[in-house]
Amino acid sequence: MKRFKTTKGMIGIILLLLIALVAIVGPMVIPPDAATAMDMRARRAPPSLTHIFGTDQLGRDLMYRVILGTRTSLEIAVSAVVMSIVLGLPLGLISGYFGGFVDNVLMRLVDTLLAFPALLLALTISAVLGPNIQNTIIAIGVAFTPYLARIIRGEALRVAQMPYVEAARSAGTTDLMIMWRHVLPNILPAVIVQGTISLAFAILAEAGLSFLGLGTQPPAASWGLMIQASRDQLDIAPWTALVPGLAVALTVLGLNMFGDVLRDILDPRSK
Amino acid sequence: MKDIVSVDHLRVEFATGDGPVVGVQDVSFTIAPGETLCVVGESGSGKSVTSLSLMRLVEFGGGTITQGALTFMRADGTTLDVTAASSQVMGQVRGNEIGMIFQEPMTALNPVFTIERQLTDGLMLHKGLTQEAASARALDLLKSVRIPEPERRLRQYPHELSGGMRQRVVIAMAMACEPKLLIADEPTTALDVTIQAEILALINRLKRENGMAVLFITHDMAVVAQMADRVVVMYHGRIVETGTVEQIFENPQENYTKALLAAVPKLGEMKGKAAPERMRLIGDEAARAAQTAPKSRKPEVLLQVKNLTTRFPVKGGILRRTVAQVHAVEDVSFTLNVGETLALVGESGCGKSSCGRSILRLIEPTSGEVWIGGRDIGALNHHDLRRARADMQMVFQDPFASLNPYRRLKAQVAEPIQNFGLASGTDLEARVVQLFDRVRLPREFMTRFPHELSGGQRQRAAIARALAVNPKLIVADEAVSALDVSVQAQVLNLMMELQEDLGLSYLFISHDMAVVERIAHHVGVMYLGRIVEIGPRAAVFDNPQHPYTQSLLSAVPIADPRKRRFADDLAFKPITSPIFPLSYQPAKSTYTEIAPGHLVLNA
Amino acid sequence: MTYVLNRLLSVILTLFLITLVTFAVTNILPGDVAMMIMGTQSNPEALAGLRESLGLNDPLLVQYGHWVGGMISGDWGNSLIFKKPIFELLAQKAAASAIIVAMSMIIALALAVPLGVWAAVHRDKWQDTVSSTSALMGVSLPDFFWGILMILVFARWLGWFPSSGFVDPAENFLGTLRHAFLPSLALGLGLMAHLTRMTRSTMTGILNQEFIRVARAKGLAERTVIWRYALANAIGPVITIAGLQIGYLFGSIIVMESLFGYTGMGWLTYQALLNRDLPLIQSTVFVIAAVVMLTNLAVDLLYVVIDPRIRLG
Amino acid sequence: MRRRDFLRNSTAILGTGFAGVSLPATLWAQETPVTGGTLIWGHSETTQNLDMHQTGTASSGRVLQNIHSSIVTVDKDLNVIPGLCESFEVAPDGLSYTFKLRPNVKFHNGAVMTSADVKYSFERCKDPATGAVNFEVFNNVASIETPDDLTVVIKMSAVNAPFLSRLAENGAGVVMPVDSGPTQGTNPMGAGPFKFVSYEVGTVVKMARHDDYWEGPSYLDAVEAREITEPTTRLTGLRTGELHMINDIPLDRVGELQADAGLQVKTWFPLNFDFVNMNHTFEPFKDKRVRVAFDMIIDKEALMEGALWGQGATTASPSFPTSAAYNKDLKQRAQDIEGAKAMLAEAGYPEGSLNIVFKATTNYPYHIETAQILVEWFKMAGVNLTIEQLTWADWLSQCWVDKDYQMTMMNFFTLWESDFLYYSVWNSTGAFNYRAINDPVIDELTAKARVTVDDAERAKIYQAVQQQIWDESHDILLWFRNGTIGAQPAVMGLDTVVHPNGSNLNFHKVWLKA
Repeated sequence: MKRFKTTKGMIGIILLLLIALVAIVGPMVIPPDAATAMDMRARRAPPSLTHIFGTDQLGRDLMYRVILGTRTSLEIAVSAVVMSIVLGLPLGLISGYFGGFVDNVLMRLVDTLLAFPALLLALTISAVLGPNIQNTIIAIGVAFTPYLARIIRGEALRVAQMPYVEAARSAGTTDLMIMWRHVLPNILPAVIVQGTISLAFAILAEAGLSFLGLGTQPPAASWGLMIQASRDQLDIAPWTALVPGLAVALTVLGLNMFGDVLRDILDPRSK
Repeated sequence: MKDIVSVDHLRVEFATGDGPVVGVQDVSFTIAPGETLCVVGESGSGKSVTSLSLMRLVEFGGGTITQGALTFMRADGTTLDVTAASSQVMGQVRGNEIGMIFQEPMTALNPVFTIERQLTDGLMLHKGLTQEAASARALDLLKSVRIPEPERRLRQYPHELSGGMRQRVVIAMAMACEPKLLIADEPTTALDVTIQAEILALINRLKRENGMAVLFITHDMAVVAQMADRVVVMYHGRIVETGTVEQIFENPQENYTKALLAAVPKLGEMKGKAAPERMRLIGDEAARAAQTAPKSRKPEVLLQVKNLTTRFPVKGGILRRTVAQVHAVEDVSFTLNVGETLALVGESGCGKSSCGRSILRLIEPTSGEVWIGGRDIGALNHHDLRRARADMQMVFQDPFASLNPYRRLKAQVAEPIQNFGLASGTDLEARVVQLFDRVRLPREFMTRFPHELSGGQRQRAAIARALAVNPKLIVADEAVSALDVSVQAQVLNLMMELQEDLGLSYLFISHDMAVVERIAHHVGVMYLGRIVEIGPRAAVFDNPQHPYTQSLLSAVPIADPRKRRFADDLAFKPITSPIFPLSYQPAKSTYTEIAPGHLVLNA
Repeated sequence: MTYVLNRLLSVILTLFLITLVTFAVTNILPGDVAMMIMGTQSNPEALAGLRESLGLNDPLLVQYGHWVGGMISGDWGNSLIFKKPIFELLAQKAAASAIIVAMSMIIALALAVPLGVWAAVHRDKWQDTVSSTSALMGVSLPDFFWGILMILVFARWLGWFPSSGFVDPAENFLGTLRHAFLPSLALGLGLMAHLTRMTRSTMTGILNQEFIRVARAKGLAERTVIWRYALANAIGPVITIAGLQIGYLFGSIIVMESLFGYTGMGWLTYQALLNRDLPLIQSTVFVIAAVVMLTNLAVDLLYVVIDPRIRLG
Repeated sequence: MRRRDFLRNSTAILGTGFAGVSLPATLWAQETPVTGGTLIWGHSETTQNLDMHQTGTASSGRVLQNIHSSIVTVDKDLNVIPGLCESFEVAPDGLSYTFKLRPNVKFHNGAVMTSADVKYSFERCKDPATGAVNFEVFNNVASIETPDDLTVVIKMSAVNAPFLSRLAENGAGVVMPVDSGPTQGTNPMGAGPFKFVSYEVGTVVKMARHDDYWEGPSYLDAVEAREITEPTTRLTGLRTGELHMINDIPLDRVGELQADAGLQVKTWFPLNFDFVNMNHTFEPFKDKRVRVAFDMIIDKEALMEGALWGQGATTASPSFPTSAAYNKDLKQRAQDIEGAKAMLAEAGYPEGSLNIVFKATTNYPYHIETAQILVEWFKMAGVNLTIEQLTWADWLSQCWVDKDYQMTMMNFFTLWESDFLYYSVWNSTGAFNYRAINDPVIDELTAKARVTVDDAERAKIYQAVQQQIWDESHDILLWFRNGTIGAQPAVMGLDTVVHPNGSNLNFHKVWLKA
């Protein structure tokens, strides 16, 4: 069982390292123009020797685009998830640790936000702030926050009832320090697992937002934008969706496998 | 007579990522018809693996029988090679010819099925009964395990039953097909002492009436003494010693058995002794001898609790208003002297834990006063309370949960010191080292994480943490209940040693009468939130006056096979609920002093 | 019963908060419906006239009061772009969406539960990896990808189902179901990934419980143990989680209904947003939020029915 | 390296340019039409408001055109011709219009049309309370008189030369029965070839033949306009046979459908024209040299091939190509990157100094493609162009109303009436002058045209306006975009479907082969 997990974790780490490598080395090796250079003789060319992953509707090489888009996509997804954690963590932590009235007020707020279609939230944010990458990150980050807050609250609630928290309190530790020293480390694994799952959703969320004009602006490349652009040509040029889709899938797969292992790494019990 | 079960050189392995791990090896024993064989051992001894192997249930936990023979004599007289039987044949044997009872009655029943369905499905499967016939038989079974209102129980769900009743249902389920062999895996460990007595008596009666053999797995030598015909002692996956119950208890051959027996306190063995005595530990005789005769201190009051009352609201209604109250602690008063131990005993839900926590204000008491060293803890503001907590510390039951798994022990022991700014830098370091020495934990453990320690070591660390701020009072809430008996003895001895050296006072909260008898100066018996009887240890144990104290003492199993108590059915008065409507005005607790310091609650 | 009332009260409170947020959010959105109606034909003079006739010039507080007051009294106002009473539109479209939401939920559960159980039973074996990997693949491509794939496979190549459209269930219920099937399938596949994971982890927890060992010790066949004893316990949590996905589903139907020309609430919301039809945005968003909340309530209550442990007084 | 590739490729494509209008080769044109059948049309957009007066969107108009008839209409050369009237007459002073109505025109409710209906319809449209989008057509109308049942006399308070043409446009000229106004939104009724049957919002509009139609009953029993906005889905519907015909084939898919022998494709132009806009309040664009240089950066043919997949024709003039006002002498500037660079440097913007945001709306996907291609060329010219995508609502409020943009592009449907086109789009006070163009020459010319009654004279003035726009490079005119229809082989009479204005579809003469 353990060996199985280790192999799975190794595959995950290798996948993520490869993706990171692509994100870092890609832009060094490939000229930045490669993602936007058009070849009008080869529009929607299927994968071939000249264009290994095929081309899109403007004859742009999908291999270059998917490689150069890696960094953008990961930047957006990671920043958005980090933002939702930064916002959701204090919310959930305070709500779950103190409980009672504070919890009631905060969770009503979270419930209210949860009931709204994310699209509307995103649209509003885009309308107010304007379309660019930073605001895309904000839109996704804000939309994810209530989900994270809910999960963190549940965990904090569980941990707050553990005897070691009570022991710390009876040893005169202040609430702030208890949250920092005792509650936070113990909910971190759950946050990390949720974070890795959210990353996958964030990459796709960017695709969804780009048809509202949010997200990466063309002609720059990002996986989300590429997937969105494939929408109207899926039946005649399926590779335009499959290439970025596969990139997302591999990342998600890597993240999930890695997430399991990371949880073990963080847990001193598993050493 | 032919043996019903014969185990020969059994070896069970578990597959893990790091290769196979041996669960048990070289285990051989037999069970004769109508005999009770007790397998006893501490955690990790392989006793449960052995019992699960008999029904080949071990394979569902990833285990494989890799060696040895397991034969079972079937009802038709044929012998079955359990290791080689098809899963279909095993399906016929399980539940039909071998019944099994597990440890946790709370989780042993499927929460979403009615009692009737869980009792009848085995009957219909194995005996081919119709639904009606099975239901009728289920009712008989419930009657035979003496469940009150059996008709109603059939239609109920497990959560509607108390723990004791659930365990009776589990037994009824195991008995449903009249098996030749009943396997009972720690069937009473999770139960209160009076319920344990009832269940043990029930098993004894059923065994007698049905002539079945019982394989009884337990860690509790007192229970072994009460139940066993023959005993198998296991340690680290191997059999240490086998013999009749008298042989084992009176003439153990192996050192391990001897040590095990020595560490077990026997109820009644302190009769006529005034002061607490340390536990017997093999190899620790020197230390015991070194125990200085108890210094007779001038009684000096440390803790005085006056009319302490703690009630929890039961919320309900649209506005979440309080509609009722749990009277967890009701008008409790006592004093605790410097350097002494007051034990609060009682069964689960009696309010002993709430009482301890209320004193530390980990939960807010409803009323009453708690005086420690001339200060009323109840009147302190948030800031002063934090300061005052340096005088009183707590040791919790579960050594796994009371230490933060993500912090090194050093940091956890140092935390209280830092909180109160008692030391820093090298002073802090030195203080932590000193504490580790004090509780006899190797210094290299300072940089370890809790999971790297055994249960006993963890509890030592928890004690070190509690000692860090030089408290005067330690509330020990079931502090040794989760430990194996030998470890429990070591920790108890440590606590007593600390008491002598540091003049600590303990409020020792426990359900274990035998342990309490050994270590306490004073004993308070709690029932439904009140102290029903309190007094010097000898007075309460030797001359119990309150009926509840009497029944409690009569239910404690004694680690002596010659003093068997549970032959016939027992029925103790069930504990009623401490929940009362808001309007309920409880009477004040008034006591009669029947001897100096020995108070009994007036009815 | 008091439990139910309690939950209802908190739902009403949240609904009130939702009206506030909805109103605030919709009024932050730039652009107005008058401009959307006129499009590039709009000139200031015409716009002003249209705005006045649409009642867009009232103070915000008055508009909010009108809106909430109107909703309570049953007058939800008119859609500015469709020129129809909003209530009538919503009633029609909500029914259409209810069909695909229910259908996709059924499809998702029918696929996810067996897959999740299968993975839990073979935990950490290849079956588990196959199940979780395929579930992950499912979430790695967006809804519309699966939607278009369904159209291509089932409508264009196989010709089993219509590629798009909606049929009034009152006219031809079977036709409605036929039209609803493909969008439901696409939605269900997306939902399945998550539910499979949840079923797996719930089942894993249950399979480790003592009563499962007890059931095995009774000699019950492994099939019975897993599919009756264990699953009966997993259904409650799984349905709860499924219920919580209603919110996610309402997000997804916005894309999916538009893709399939299946005109339900999602489509209506999208049209309202695109056309800045404020009264319609407010009402659709409010109704969606309310439905999400009420489903959660219903799920909680359903859980009470399913799980005897929490049948509260 | 890659840049050169692109250039070479784009020149290679040239030459296929003005193939534009590909008329459908209908071999069955001579066959005798048969009556019967329901045409199922996959409509590309959602019908919103069924009230013809209140409908501004082309989508609703496209459907309602079949329900209503207008008092006047246009022929294929956009000359105004009688519709519901037998004849019309304009007084020499241009202050009075007299319409002689056709007798026995029947509305869908069976009532016979009279002058009272016309008066009612026009007054309803003029009334601001109606919320009609074209109400300003009647701005100069002083009174509407009905001397007898078949005569309508409209008196003007001032000359309004384009009045008749505007009446022939969507909406303004339609005649609806007296007092039918309140129900037009739910049950539109007029004198058109099809009666309204039902509308399921967002799903389908059903119409049935009006047997008493004044031009004779249509062949089709009924038309079902199914609203399928997703292009791929619409294409699939046509391919599976669920739909008889679809409008608005995505431009990139026209070739694919044309190659399919089992389908008919009809393309025509112009559906609309597109132009690139520069905000004249943005400092660099105040300089004519910058605007001209920008025009020189763009290879319009290659751009049209890239963004429209060849489905259009480049033009330097926005006038309807068959109209008299179209200035045939204007030629688009050829691409000259080096020349543009030099001109920009001369204007004080050396290479790399110009950073410009191009706002494009996702409402027109080909605008996004256009912008992406432009980015590449502008990069070669040392101009850093970045794209900002906007939803339609955002584009309208930011670019159209607030003029908060530097560069953008837009298209206009059917602005074929010259006064409406040039005055509102390029006059400094024009309602659609969202670029803040302030050119006294254009202001003077467009004002003069309004009071010039002679048609040939007016045409000349508008040609001069076009010349001025080109000279100053106020906007960069790109192309006329094709309209497209795809249909099953059984759909006959497709030639007649498209209204001369290029946007409306009329099913009066369409029939289905058995």
